[in-house]
Amino acid sequence: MKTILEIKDLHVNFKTYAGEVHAVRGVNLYLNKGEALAIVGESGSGKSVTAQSIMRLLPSPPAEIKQGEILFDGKDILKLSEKEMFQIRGSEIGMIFQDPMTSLNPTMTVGKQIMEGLKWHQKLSNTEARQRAIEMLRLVGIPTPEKRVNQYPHEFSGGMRQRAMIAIALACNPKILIADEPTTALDVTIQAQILELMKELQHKTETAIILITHDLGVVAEFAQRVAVMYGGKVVETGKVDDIFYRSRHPYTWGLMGSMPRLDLKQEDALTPIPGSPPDLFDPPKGCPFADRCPHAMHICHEEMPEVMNVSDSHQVSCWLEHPQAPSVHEGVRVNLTTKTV
Amino acid sequence: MLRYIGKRFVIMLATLWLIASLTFVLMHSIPGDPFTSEKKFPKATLENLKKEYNLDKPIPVQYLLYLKNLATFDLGISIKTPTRTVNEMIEDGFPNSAQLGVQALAIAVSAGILMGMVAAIYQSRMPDYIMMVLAVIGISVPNFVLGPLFQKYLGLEWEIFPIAGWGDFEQSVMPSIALAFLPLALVTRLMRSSMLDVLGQDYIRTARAKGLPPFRVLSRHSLRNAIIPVVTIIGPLSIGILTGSFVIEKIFSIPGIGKYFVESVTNRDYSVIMGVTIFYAGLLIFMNFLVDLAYGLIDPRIKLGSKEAR
Amino acid sequence: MKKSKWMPRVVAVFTVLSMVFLAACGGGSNAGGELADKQVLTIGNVASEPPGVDPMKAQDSQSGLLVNQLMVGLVKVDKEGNPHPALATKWESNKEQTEFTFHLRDAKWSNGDPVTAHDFEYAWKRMLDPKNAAVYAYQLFYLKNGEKYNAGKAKAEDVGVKAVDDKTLKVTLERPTPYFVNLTNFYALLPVPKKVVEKNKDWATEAKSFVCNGPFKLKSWEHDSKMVLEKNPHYYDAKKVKLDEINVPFVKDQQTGWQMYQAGELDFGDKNIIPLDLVPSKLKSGEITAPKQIASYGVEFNTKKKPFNNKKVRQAFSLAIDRDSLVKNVTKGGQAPANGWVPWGMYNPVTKNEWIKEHGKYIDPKPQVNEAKKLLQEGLKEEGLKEMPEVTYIYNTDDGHKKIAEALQQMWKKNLGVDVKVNNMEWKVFLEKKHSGDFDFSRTGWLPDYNDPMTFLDMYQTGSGQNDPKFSNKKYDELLNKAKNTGDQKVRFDAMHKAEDILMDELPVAPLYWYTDLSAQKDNVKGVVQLPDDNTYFEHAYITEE
Amino acid sequence: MAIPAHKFERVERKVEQAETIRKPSISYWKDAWLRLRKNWLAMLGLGLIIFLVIMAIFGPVFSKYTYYQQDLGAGQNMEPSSEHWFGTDDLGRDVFVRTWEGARISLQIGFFAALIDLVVGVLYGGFSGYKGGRTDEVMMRIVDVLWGLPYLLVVILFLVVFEPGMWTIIMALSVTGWLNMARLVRGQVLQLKEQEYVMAAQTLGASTKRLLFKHLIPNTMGPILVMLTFTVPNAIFAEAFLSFLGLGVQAPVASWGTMINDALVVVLSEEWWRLFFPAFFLSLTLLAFNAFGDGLRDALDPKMRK
Repeated sequence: MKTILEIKDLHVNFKTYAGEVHAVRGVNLYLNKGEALAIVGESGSGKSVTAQSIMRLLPSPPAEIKQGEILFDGKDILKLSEKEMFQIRGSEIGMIFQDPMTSLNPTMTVGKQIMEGLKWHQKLSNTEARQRAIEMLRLVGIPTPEKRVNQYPHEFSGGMRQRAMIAIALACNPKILIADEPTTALDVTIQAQILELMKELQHKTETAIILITHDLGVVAEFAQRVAVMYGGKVVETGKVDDIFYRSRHPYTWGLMGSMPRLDLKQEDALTPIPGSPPDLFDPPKGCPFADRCPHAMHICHEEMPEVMNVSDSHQVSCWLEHPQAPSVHEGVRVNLTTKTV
Repeated sequence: MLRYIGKRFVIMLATLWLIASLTFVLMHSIPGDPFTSEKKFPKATLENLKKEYNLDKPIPVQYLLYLKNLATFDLGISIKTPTRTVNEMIEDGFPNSAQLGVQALAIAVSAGILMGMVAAIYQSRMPDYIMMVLAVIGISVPNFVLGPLFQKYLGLEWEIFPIAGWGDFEQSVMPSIALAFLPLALVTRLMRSSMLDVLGQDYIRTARAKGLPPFRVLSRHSLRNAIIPVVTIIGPLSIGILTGSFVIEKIFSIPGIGKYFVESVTNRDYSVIMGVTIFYAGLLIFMNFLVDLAYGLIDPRIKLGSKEAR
Repeated sequence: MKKSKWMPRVVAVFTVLSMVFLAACGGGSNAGGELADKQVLTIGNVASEPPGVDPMKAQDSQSGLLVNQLMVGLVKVDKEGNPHPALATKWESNKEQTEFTFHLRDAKWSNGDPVTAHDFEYAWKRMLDPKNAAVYAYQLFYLKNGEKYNAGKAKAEDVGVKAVDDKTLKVTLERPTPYFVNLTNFYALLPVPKKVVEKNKDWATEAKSFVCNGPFKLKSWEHDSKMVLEKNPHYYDAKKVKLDEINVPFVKDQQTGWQMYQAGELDFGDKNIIPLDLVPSKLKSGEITAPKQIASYGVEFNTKKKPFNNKKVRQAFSLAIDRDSLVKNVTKGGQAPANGWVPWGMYNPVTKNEWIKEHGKYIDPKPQVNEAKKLLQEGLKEEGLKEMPEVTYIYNTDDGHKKIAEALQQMWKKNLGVDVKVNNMEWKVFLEKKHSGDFDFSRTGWLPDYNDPMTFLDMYQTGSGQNDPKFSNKKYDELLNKAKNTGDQKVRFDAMHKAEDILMDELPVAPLYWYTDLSAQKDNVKGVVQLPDDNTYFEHAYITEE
Repeated sequence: MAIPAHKFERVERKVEQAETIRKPSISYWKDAWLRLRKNWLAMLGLGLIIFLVIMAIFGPVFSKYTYYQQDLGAGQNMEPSSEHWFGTDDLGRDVFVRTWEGARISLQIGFFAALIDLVVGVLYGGFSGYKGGRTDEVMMRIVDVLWGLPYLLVVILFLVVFEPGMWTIIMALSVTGWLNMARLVRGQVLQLKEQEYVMAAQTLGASTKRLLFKHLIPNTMGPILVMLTFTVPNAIFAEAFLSFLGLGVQAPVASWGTMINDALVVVLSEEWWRLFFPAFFLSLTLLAFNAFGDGLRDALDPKMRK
C-alpha cells in the first residue's frame, strides 16, 4: 500500500506565560492511501496538536514546530510557503473539528460555507458551487438540502452541523480527511450515525482518514490502524487487532480498562487510570507514563524506552519489552488497584 | 418584521413625546428666561416680549400650544434671533452638520475597523503598539486642542487647507479629520478587542482549514462577527458626532446646528431648545432603531422583538 | 447747545476736523501709499448670525456694528461725544431741552426712495408699538408718552415724535434731556423705509429685500455663515466712500479668527478675533492696539446682607485690592485702574474736560493694607461679628473673569487675611442670583446705554432695575433727581459729581478698572473710525497698496 | 546493550502518590495574574498607574509652592527651571504642584466615572439584553430618553440645586455617563445569549444572576474594558466643561481638564509647558490604562488559557 502521509520526529512547543510546553515530542506516524488511522489518547496527549500540525493550523505564536518533517505525497509540508499551504488545506487535506456548535460561522449560511472552498480551490461559479453544495449536503444525509443550503448554522441540530462540517471538509475531494474528535460533542445515537456516515464516505471516496479520539470504542468500529499517544509521544501503534487483542503497553491496557464494554459486568465495568498526565512544561526524561504505570521499573523513570517492533505492523515503546524486564502477562487486562477518582 | 417596525414606530413617537415633555419641564425649571439680561427690561417691554412668544400664558397652556405646533412640524421662531424660524435654522444648518458628521464618521469607521483589525492580527507586536499609541493620542487630545493645532500647522504655516470657513470640500477636510479622531480611536480599540475574540473562535480555524487565504478569512468570517460592538456604538457615535461638533463647528466657523445645542440653552431660547432637542432625539431614536435592525442582519441568531426572544 | 447759531460753527469745525483727519490718516490718495485697486475689506468682528439688521431687531454690539454701516441716523457722534450733522443738517431745541426739531437733508434709500421725516416717525413709533415687542423700546422712553404707549396706556398719536413735513422732524420729550441729540445716533433710533416695511414685515431678513440708507448696503447674506456689504450709491455722502465691499464672515472662535488674520484672510478685527491671552504680547509688539472704551469693571457688594451691609467692610475689601497689579499683570490689555465708577472717555460739555479729570482720585491704585485691615476690624465689630464670616464671590463663566477672580481671591487673602470662596456660574443663573439678591459679592461690568455719566450713576438709584447691590441713599437719590430734571448742563454735572462722591464713599460697587477696546488692523487698512462708545465705522475706510 | 538488572526492579508506589505528582492546579484568577505578570506592557501600565497615583497623593509635597500661591509680575509664565520644574502659569502659580493637584481631581473623576460605567452601565445593559423582549424595549427607551434630553439643561438644573464640587460633578456624570456602556453591553449580550453554552446553562436551570455574571458579562469583557478606557478621559474632559459652567471644582483648584482648557492659547504662543504637562500626564494615564486594560483582557480571556 502506498504511504500518503508520513510524520517524522515531530516536535511542537507552545510558548506560554508560564513557560514552554513540550506538547509533541518526537512523533513518528504514517498513513496509507485510503486507510483509516485512529490516534487515541487522553486530552493533552498531543494528538490534536499533531493533527493541526499537519494542516499547519497551529497559531504561531504561541505554537512552534521545533523539528521534524511531515511528508505529504513526498513533499515536506513544513517547508511549504504559506501560499502553497492554501492549496493543500481544504483541497488536499480536509479537516473536521470536535465541536460542531462553534466550528461553523454563525453569520453565514451553511451553503455559503460549503461553497466557499469550492469557489476558491476549484474556481467553480456560484451556481456550480451551489449545486455541488446541495449534492454534498445530500451526500452527508441532510434531508431537503435545497432548503437547508440557505439556512444558518443555528437552525441546524448538533448532528446535522457535524454532517455539514463533513460536507465542508469533503467538498473538494481531499486525499486525507483529519477528523479531530468528531463525535465527542454529540450524543451517543448521533455519534454512531456520524461514524457510520464517515465510514460509508470513506468507501465511496477512498479518502484516507485520520481519526483523533479518546474513545477506543469508536476506534474498533472504524479504524484499520491505531496509534496510541501519551505525553506527547506515540507509545504504541498497530493494526486494530494488535491493539485490542495483543496490546503491549500498560497505558493501552489502562485505556482498554476505562472503555465501556458490553461483555463486562456492571461492577467492574469501568476502571479509570489513576493519576494525571505528565507536566509537559518539564517533561520527564523517562517514560511519560512511568508515574502512573503499575509496572513501572527504575529504568522507566530514567530513560525513554526505544521503539520495539512486535511485528511488522505493531510497534511499542515500553521497557517491559526489554529482554531483561520481568514478564507481565500480555493481553490480560490489568486491574489497577482501586478506588474511583 | 413589518409588525415589529410598526410597533417600534409607535414606541418611537411615545419616546419622543416623553423627551419633549421632560425637556419642557426642565427648561422652565432652570433659572432665567430668554429675556433675563444684564440690562433689565422695563416692565412694559418685558410684557410685550412675553406676549409675543406666548410666554405670558400659564405653563400648561404653553405646553399644549407647543405640542399642537409640534404636531404640525412648526417649531416656532427663535427668540434670540427673531429673524429666523427654528425650521429654517435646522433646514439650513443640518445639511452642513450632516456632511461634516458623515465625513467624520466615514473616516472613523473605515479607518478604525482597518486599524483595529491590523492591531488584532499583530497582537502584542509593533503594529499593535503603534495603533494603541495612536488611539491614546486620539482620546487624550481633545478636539478643542486638535482644531487649533491643525489650523496652525496645516492651515497657517504649511497652507495646505484653508483655516476656516465652509463651502468647498477643502474646507471640510480639517474639521472632518479633527472630528473623526476620537471616534476613530474608539472604533479602533473596540474592533481590536472583538477581533481578538473572534480570531480565537473555532469557525475561524474551520475557515483556515478550508485553505482560504488570510484576507478572505478576515473579510468573510472575522469581520462580520467582530463588527457587532462597532455597530452598537455607531448609533450614539453618529449622534455624538453631530452634537459634539459644537466645538469643531465653532473652531472652523461652520454654519451647522451643533452650536444650537449649547447656545440655545445658554440663551434660554425656548423654541430653539425644544426644536433642536426634538430633532436630535428623533434622529437618535431612529439611529438606534437602525442599529437594532442591523443586529439582525449581521448576526442571524439575534432575534429582536420576536416572540422567541427571551 | 443753545440754538441755531451753534450749527454753522459746528459744521465748520467738523469740516475742518474731518479734513485734518483725512489728511492725517493718509486721506486723499497720496499720503500713506497708493490706493489699492481692489477696495475690499474683510472684517472679523462678527461672531455669529446677528439677531437682525433691522434697527428694531439689532440688540447686541455685533448687529449694532452692521447696522452702523448700513443705516445712518440724524447725527453722528465724535470721540468726545459731540454730535455732528448726518441726515439732519441742523437742529434746535427749546431752553428746557424738552423739544427738539431736526431739519433733514435730501437723502435716498438704497432703492432710490427719498428718506423723509415720516420714516423716522414711523420707525420710532414702530419701536414703541407694544405689538412689535422691541427689546430696545426703552431707548425711546425719553419721548413724551413713549413708555405709556409701549405699555399700552397711550395711543400712537400721543407719542412725542412728529414729521411736520418731509424734511422736518419734531420731537417732544418727557423731561429735560440735554444729551438727546446724541441718542439719535444709537441704532434703536435709526430710521426705516416706511413704504418697504409696511409692505413686507420680513424685509430685513434677506439681502434681497433689505433697504437701507447708509454708506453700504447688503449684497448677500448667507445665514449663519457670512454677509457681504457693498457700497451704496444712493448714500448721501457716497462719493467719500472708498470701499467697494466689506466681507463679513462670521468668525465664531477667537483663535481661529487670529489665525485667519495672521494668514491674511482677515484685514481687520476687534476682540472677537483677539484671544485674551495673546493681548499683552501683541500689544507690546504693536500688532494690536487698545483704545480706551467707555466701560467700567467692578465688584458689587450686596448691601442688604452681612457683612457687606457695612460700609467699612466694603471699603476694606476695596482698599485691599491691588488695582495696579491687576491691570498690569492680570488683565494686561491696557486697561486703567479705576479711580471712580464713571469711566474714562466721558466729557463734560460745559467745561470740555474729561469727567475723570474733574474729580480727585477716589481710589488709589495701590492697596492700603493697614487701613483696610483696620476698617475690616471696625466694620466687623459694628456688625457684632467676631470674625469674618464665609463669603462667596461669584462671577459668570469666562476665562477673563476667572483670572480676575483668582487674583482678587489671593489679594484678599494676602492683604486682608480673608479666605474668600469664588464660584463661577452660567450667565443667566448668575444674573438671576444677582437680581434676586442671593449673593455676597460679585463681579460687574457696565457698558453705557448712552454717552452720559448718568448711565453709570442712576443704576444705583433706589428702585433702579440695575441696582443689584440694593443700594439706597437718600442724598444720592436727591442729587440724581435734581440732575434728571434740569436742562442746564452745569447744574446737571455738578449734581452728578456730588452723587459720585457719595457712591465712592459708600462703595456699593468697588470699581476695578476701565475697559479698553481691542483692535487689530493690517497696515494697509486706513481710515477706520473706532469710538470709545463701542461703535466702529468703515464709512471712510480704504485700502492702500502694500 | 546490558543494563544493570536493578533498574528493572519494580517501583512500588501508592496511588495517592501518583495523584500528587500532577502539576498543581491553578485557579482562574491566579492563572490570569500569572499571565498578566508576564506581560511586560501591562505591568508597565500598572507601574505607571501606581506612580501617577503616588504622585497625585504626594507630588505637591516635593515642592515648596502651593497650588494657589500667585506671583504676579516677574513670576508669571516662567519657563521650566530648577526653581519651577514645570514652569509657572499666567498668574505665576507653580505648574508642577498644580499638575499633581489636578491629578487628584482628574484621577478621582476618572475612577468614579469608570465605576458608574461598570456598575450601572454593565448591569443595566446586561440585564436588558439578557431579558430581551418587552423588558429590553422599555429599558432601551429609557436610555433613549436620557440620551435625548439636552444635557446642558440638566447640568444647569444641578447647578442651581447642588453646591458645586466634586460630588456634584460625579452626580452630573452619572446621569448620562453609563448610557454608551449600557447599549454596548446590551448589544454584546444579545449576540452572546444565543450561543449554545448560554442555552445549555439555561436549560440546566442557572439563575439569571449566575448567567449574567458567570457567562455573559465575562465574555463581554473585551469591549467593556475598551469602553472603560474611553469613559475615563471623557469624564476628565467633561469635568473641565462642567467646571467651566460652574458645577465643578472652583478656582483656584484646577484639574487636568481645566488646566488644558486654560492653556489652550499656547497653541498660538510660546508657553508650551502650560499645556504640555497636564496633557502629557493625561496621555500617560490613558496609555497606562490602555496597556493594562489590554493585558487584563488577554489575561482574563478564557480562550487564552492553555
